Amino acid sequence: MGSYSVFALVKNAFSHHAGWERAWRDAAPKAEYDVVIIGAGGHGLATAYYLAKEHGITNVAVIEKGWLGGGNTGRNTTIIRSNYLWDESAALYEKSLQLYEGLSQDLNYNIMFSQRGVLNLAHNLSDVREAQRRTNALRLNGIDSEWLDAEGVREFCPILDISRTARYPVLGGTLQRRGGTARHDAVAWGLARAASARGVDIIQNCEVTGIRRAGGKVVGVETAKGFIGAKKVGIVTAGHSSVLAQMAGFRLPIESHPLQALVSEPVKPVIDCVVMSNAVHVYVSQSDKGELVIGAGIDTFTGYGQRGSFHMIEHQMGALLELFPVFSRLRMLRQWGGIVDVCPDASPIISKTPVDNLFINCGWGTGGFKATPGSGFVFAHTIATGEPHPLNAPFALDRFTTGHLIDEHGAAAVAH
Amino acid sequence: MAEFRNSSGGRIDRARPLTFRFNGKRYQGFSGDTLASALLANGVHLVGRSFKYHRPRGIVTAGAEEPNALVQLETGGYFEPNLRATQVELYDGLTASSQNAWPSVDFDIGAINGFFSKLFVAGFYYKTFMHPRSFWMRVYEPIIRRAAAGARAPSEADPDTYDKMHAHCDVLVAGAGPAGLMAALEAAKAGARVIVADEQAEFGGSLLGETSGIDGIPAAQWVEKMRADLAAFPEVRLLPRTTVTGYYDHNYLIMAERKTDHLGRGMGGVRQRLWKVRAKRVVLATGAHERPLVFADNDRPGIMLAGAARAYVNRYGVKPGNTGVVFTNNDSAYEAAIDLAKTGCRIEAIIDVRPQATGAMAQKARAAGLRIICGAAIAGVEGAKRVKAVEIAPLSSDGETVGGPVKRIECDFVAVSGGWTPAVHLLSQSGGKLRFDEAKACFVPNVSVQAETSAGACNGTLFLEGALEEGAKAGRAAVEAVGLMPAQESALPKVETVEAAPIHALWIVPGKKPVGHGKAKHFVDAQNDVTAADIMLASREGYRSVEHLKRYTTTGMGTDQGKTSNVNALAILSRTLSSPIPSVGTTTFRPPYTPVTYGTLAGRDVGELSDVARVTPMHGWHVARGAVFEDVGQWKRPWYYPKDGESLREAVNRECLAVRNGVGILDASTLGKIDIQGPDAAEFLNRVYTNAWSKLGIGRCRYGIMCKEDGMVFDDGVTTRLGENHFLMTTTTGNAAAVLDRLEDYLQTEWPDLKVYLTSVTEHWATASIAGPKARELVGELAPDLDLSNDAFPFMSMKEATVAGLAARIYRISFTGELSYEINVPAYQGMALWEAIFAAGETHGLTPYGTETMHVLRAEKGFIIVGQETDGTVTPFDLGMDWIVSTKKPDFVGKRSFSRPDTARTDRKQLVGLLTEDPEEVLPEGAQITADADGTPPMPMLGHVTSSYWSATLGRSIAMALIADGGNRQDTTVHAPLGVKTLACKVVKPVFFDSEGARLNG
Amino acid sequence: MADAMMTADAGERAGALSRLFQGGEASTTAGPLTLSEMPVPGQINLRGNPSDAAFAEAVAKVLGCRLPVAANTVEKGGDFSLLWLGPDEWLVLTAPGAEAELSAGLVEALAGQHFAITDVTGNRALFRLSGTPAREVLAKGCSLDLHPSRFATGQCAQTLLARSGIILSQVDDAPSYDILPRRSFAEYTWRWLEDAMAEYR
Amino acid sequence: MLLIECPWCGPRDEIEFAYGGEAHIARPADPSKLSDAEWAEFLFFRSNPKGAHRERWVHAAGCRRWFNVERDTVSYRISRVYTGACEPVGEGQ
Repeated sequence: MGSYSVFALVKNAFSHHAGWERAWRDAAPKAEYDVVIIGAGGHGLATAYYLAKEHGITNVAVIEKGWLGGGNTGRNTTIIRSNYLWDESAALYEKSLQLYEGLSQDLNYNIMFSQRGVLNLAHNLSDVREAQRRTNALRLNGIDSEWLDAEGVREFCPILDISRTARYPVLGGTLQRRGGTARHDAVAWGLARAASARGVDIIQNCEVTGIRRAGGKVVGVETAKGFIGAKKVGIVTAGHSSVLAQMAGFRLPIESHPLQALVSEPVKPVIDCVVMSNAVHVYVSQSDKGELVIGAGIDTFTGYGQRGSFHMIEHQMGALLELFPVFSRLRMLRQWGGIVDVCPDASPIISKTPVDNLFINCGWGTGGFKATPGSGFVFAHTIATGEPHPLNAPFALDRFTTGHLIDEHGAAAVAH
Repeated sequence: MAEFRNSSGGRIDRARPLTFRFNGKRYQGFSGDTLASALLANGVHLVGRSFKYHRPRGIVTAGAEEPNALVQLETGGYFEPNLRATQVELYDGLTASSQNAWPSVDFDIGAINGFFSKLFVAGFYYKTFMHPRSFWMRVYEPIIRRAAAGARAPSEADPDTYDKMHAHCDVLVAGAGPAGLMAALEAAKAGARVIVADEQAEFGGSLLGETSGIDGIPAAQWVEKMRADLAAFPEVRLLPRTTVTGYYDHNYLIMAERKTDHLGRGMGGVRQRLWKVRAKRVVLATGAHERPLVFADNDRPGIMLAGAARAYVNRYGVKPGNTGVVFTNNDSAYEAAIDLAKTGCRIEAIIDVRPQATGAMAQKARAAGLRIICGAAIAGVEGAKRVKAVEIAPLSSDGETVGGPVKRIECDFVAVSGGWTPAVHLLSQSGGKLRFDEAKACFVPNVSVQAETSAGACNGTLFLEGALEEGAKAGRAAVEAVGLMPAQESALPKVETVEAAPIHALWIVPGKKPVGHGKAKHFVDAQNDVTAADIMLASREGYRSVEHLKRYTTTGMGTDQGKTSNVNALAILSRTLSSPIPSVGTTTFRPPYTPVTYGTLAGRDVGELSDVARVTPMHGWHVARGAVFEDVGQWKRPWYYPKDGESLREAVNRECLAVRNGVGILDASTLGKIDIQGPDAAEFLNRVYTNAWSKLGIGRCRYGIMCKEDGMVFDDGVTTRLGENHFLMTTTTGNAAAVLDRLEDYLQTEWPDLKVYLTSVTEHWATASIAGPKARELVGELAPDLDLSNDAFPFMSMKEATVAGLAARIYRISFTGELSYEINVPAYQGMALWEAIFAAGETHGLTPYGTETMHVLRAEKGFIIVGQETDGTVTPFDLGMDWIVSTKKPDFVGKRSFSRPDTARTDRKQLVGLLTEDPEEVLPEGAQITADADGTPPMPMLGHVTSSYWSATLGRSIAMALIADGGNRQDTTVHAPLGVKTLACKVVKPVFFDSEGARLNG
Repeated sequence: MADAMMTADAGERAGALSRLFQGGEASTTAGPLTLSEMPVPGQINLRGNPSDAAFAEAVAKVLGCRLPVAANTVEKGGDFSLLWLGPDEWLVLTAPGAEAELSAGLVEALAGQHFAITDVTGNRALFRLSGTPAREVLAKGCSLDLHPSRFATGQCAQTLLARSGIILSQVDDAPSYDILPRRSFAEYTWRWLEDAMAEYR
Repeated sequence: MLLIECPWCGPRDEIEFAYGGEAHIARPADPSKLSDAEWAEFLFFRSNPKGAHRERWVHAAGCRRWFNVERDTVSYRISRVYTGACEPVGEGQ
């Protein structure tokens, strides 16, 4: 595979760009693989990539119902941060953030990871208390996080309205400077390209219709392109996790909800960080193209329709203008929805399952994108060794039975 | 009169001239103009620069689909970017400027990018800017960000107001062109409630630029007659300047109405209105968009769509130029050519890619004296800021190459048609499915999912007669579907129909060099500078799903969302992959159809109305007393009452001491209150609280904790038995609604056999909580008839009495640890009570205190606050409140969860008291606690400080914390590493003051 | 002196907007529209099983009108309005001050049955919005279909007006509507209505 | 914005309602008899089907009654609204 660089770009310009190779091979399914990953979203592709890179397992297929990166990977608001409250979460997301920091170079694909800082606003005394708690916990976990008072918030993001007369005035905020955004599609494409280069087969337009088991063990998957044998299978199908689990004969503590997002028409740089507010319920950043990328909470009902209800958008816009009155004359260009798996404790499941050699990675709720490389890294370990990596051991399915939940809900009304 | 304005014709009002400024220059237009038509009338074609290469760009369309002519309007608070000049109605004094050009649109430094265009191919940024790593954030990205996007962002607050309106109808007709008007009239005649919305200032759609007649009268007159007929029906609502922009589930549609934009800025009133429509049936009559042909340098100013050129000359009386060439693959451009020639443009030739032109339209054109060159194409364009000439060459029979003699034709405009794309956006948003119609070379509606019908051009019916017929049919079908009787069928309006020759799809028009070679560019998405070569490159690299293609090349992702480019892009992909268009797929359209301002979406949910601010009946008093308020959920609660410039701490110290040593008063009206009645009321409480309720005496109060089924604390409060079958429950302020919802859920769905009724009385009662050693004295004065002795009125009991002349309930309960009476009167007497208490309290030094003082006082007593000591992961046992969990009751909500392995652990995080070794140091709330004094991260943590205050009463700091195995750490030392310093603390029981409770019992 | 100040006037009932209007009349107009806060009516929440004849009869006897069992309807008794709130819940609106006696009457008549009578006079404020565009003003924040064929005089609903829950009832064909927000939401609801009315000035 | 037919008040916009998750998960009569795994099933595990779903809604801004809705989780179409706490699953599909 040719390496990407400015030199390659110049060289190809002279041959009318006819020389560029396929970013990833279009593979036809083999009869059997050591590992089949169901779902070519960011997490699935990362799992395949790290299986190959870290564990030397390259006889791997990633099977995708539609086009790779077309689920939540291509629909999220691209926020990356690791400022989670509980030790278990912080460690997992921090691993991911660290992998992101070198991912463009590792993949030789510019994912445009932009560490412009993530600011979480506090609007009432309870928010402030919570923010302080989180900042202290992160600091002692060795993760960057700082508390800014209202003036500090204004300095960091001058167009925020911090006036005391606002309905919910900004009392301060926590800032993770290493947080930011990345180009979501590029993460999927870069992982696909790098995994493919290491021998992983990526099979698109191939829906899995069944999970074949024998003697309590998984032996392969039924697909639109026929049966594909597998020694091990990993399910990484955010949104559809329950559907796949049902194929394998078990249930999950998950509900699938619509999550909506929208972008504005592009404008010149106006906000140079990610701003999130749980209390007024909105988060916003500006893409490299200039669009304001805006999201909020999930729709309350379950749904696989990739559509939510319009009142969510209305509320979100009220909240946005409460924080940024100058955005009033900007316009919504496009809105869309994804399907998010929500766990009762707003933490993911990266786990063995009741079926031997079948593994599942799901339940990321609204916050999976930021975990993409970390999730793939630990899931690859879990599949390769049959046992969880220390980072994902707390995120096993049995926590719902023991009661050892990792409840990020209390910590964030909107968990991202 | 401007140079390119005809002296007659069109729908503009020549008696009403308007002046406007564009890029600093003054121009004149007329009422009825758009900014685009007025610019063209003045010969201004160069209006902007393109996104990536900064190529000069002109006006391409006459409507919502415009990819190029984006402008910034006005200044200051009225500044607005990214407006399409083709949709901006001209008003006097309008000021607009080009985007993405510096220093000017005429001389734009950014055009230097054009020299590097060979590097700036699709996705180039994914392949570079990676080294050195630190340069991405410091160098590359800032450059990319600054270069991206043409428009400035607004920098001032918006002075305008916005409105929303709900509407309900039997039939919503989207689009008031020929099909829409027919549908609306049929629906109206049947007596239906009808809404007709159209994005333009006038109804008529395509008919506004039509020269032929309907029913023997000019089309525009027919439109006016239809409009007037419709307006006469009382149940018909006509909404011009209203774009149906979103189609959601359950036939819920969003419309954006522009109310004053056409009048100028600063008009007052409502600027824009969002309509939220629930329609029983929808008729989509949204028309079609013409698409360009993809030929070499097809983006030069002066090159526009044929239908647009026709609209400018017919509707606005504006010639797009003096000398033109028409380039087409279908018949519709012939009509444009005829009309342009008729109104004073010289049409040098109609270049038709089809091998022959023998159809009726061609004959009509020939009859009008027009020259037709068949089987040919434009192979090259001269001119950068304005087209100067085109080069015409014969097309090979397969359409893949041009060859033979090149003919140069000088011209100052080119009218192009690549066929029509039905505007299926709303259908697609509704979930409807499309199919590709090979004969018409476009996607047409195929399957409806919601209650809608497409009619006319948006249904692929691209001729007037058919549109009228389909519209009428759709209107009749719609009323039938809602159970109304359609009116008697009447004859369809008569129109002249010229049979059209078939379109010849030619998705890439070959140039002199292969696509992607040489300097010429075949633009597909003009706004995002995506060329045919980019699409071919993406396909070569494996970005072959339509979505990959869009995302990799950004085609169709601009402010126009690819209205004129999506089908061309898809077709070029299909051609590159050698697979038919239907198997390559189509993209789904997402709302909105055209962009909607955030102001409109927020409506009046801004400023003080951005959320409810709930206030108590005594709120005015608190405001007058200078209280600082705390937001608790939606409530405004007095936080503290600073006196003479006191700080928070000074005020709270004073308030605390006043309560401990004298008497204070708190407005406690915000607590949730639920009236519980019925023979099973006590049993119900037994099931929802962790403790037992059956034996509570009438008139007595008891504290209770409520868990969720997972065993975690959900809420707490005091409940009083008012009668054998009658209780009053109080809840926390923030949880009042959630508790009632949960209780109703249990009653209605789990235990419907229980005879219990719940009624919220939160708002009925105003509550004044009087606390302190002098409370009895003060209450005694206010309620002289009440025996306040401990025996007659003990702690945790309730009495009804007259207080200050008002019938009141008095609860002797305490959250401060002091002798305390909570006096409740109906809300409408709350202020009267409060003022009476103060009148009497003056001599007792009565001090109002806020929530902060309440928090300090309760912390001194070790009382918890749900949501502060708890966070959804804390059981009553964790709080050290084993005593409140009944071991005798067989079941209650949450009980089962206590015995789960993790929940039953004895080393869970448990509530403790903390005393800093240095009594002057107040731990910050949220500080983490460690076993080790060495605070070098990373380090294991035991838990965190939940509450922490300076206690004026004790003259030192106090804190509560949840720490692992807290119960076994009594009297040990733990540490709070704060970064700048580490504070050592002793673990104590979480009670700091009057642990025997002598005062509240006293 | 002290005694006089200590004793509030039990008969006087403060409106929910007394803070905003400082003792003046809470009323505003915009063109053909009038919005006023009405004197706080007596409010009794009534719960019981309407299919139990004994319950329905006892209520009818005390109130002098039928219990409305059709959803979203209002029955008028002498001085009372009886609003349907749910399948087993009603709101009785009485003349100011008449609620105590009426409650007592109901409690007495229903003795021995399973019911709930709760004085909720303080729970809600009562606004009246009147004038031709009133329907349109409400439509700005209320998603109910208020077309006369769907919602007419004599009908009521519990619904939302912008961000406030309300009880809405049409009282005449002017049209006039009674709007009852929870008391702590009254200032918000009032301000919202004033803002929504502004364009008719 | 879904349009939900409250069995008591009639059709109302979704914002008047609150969602209550999967229907027909009765609280066990005697939780103490359940194993930890069974209790976890009750607390947390859901079928979360893609397609027909029986779910609970409450008319929070209206009559405050809980009821059940059968809704397709893909098309969001509501096929049935009914009251009753424990209608057996499988009926009416």
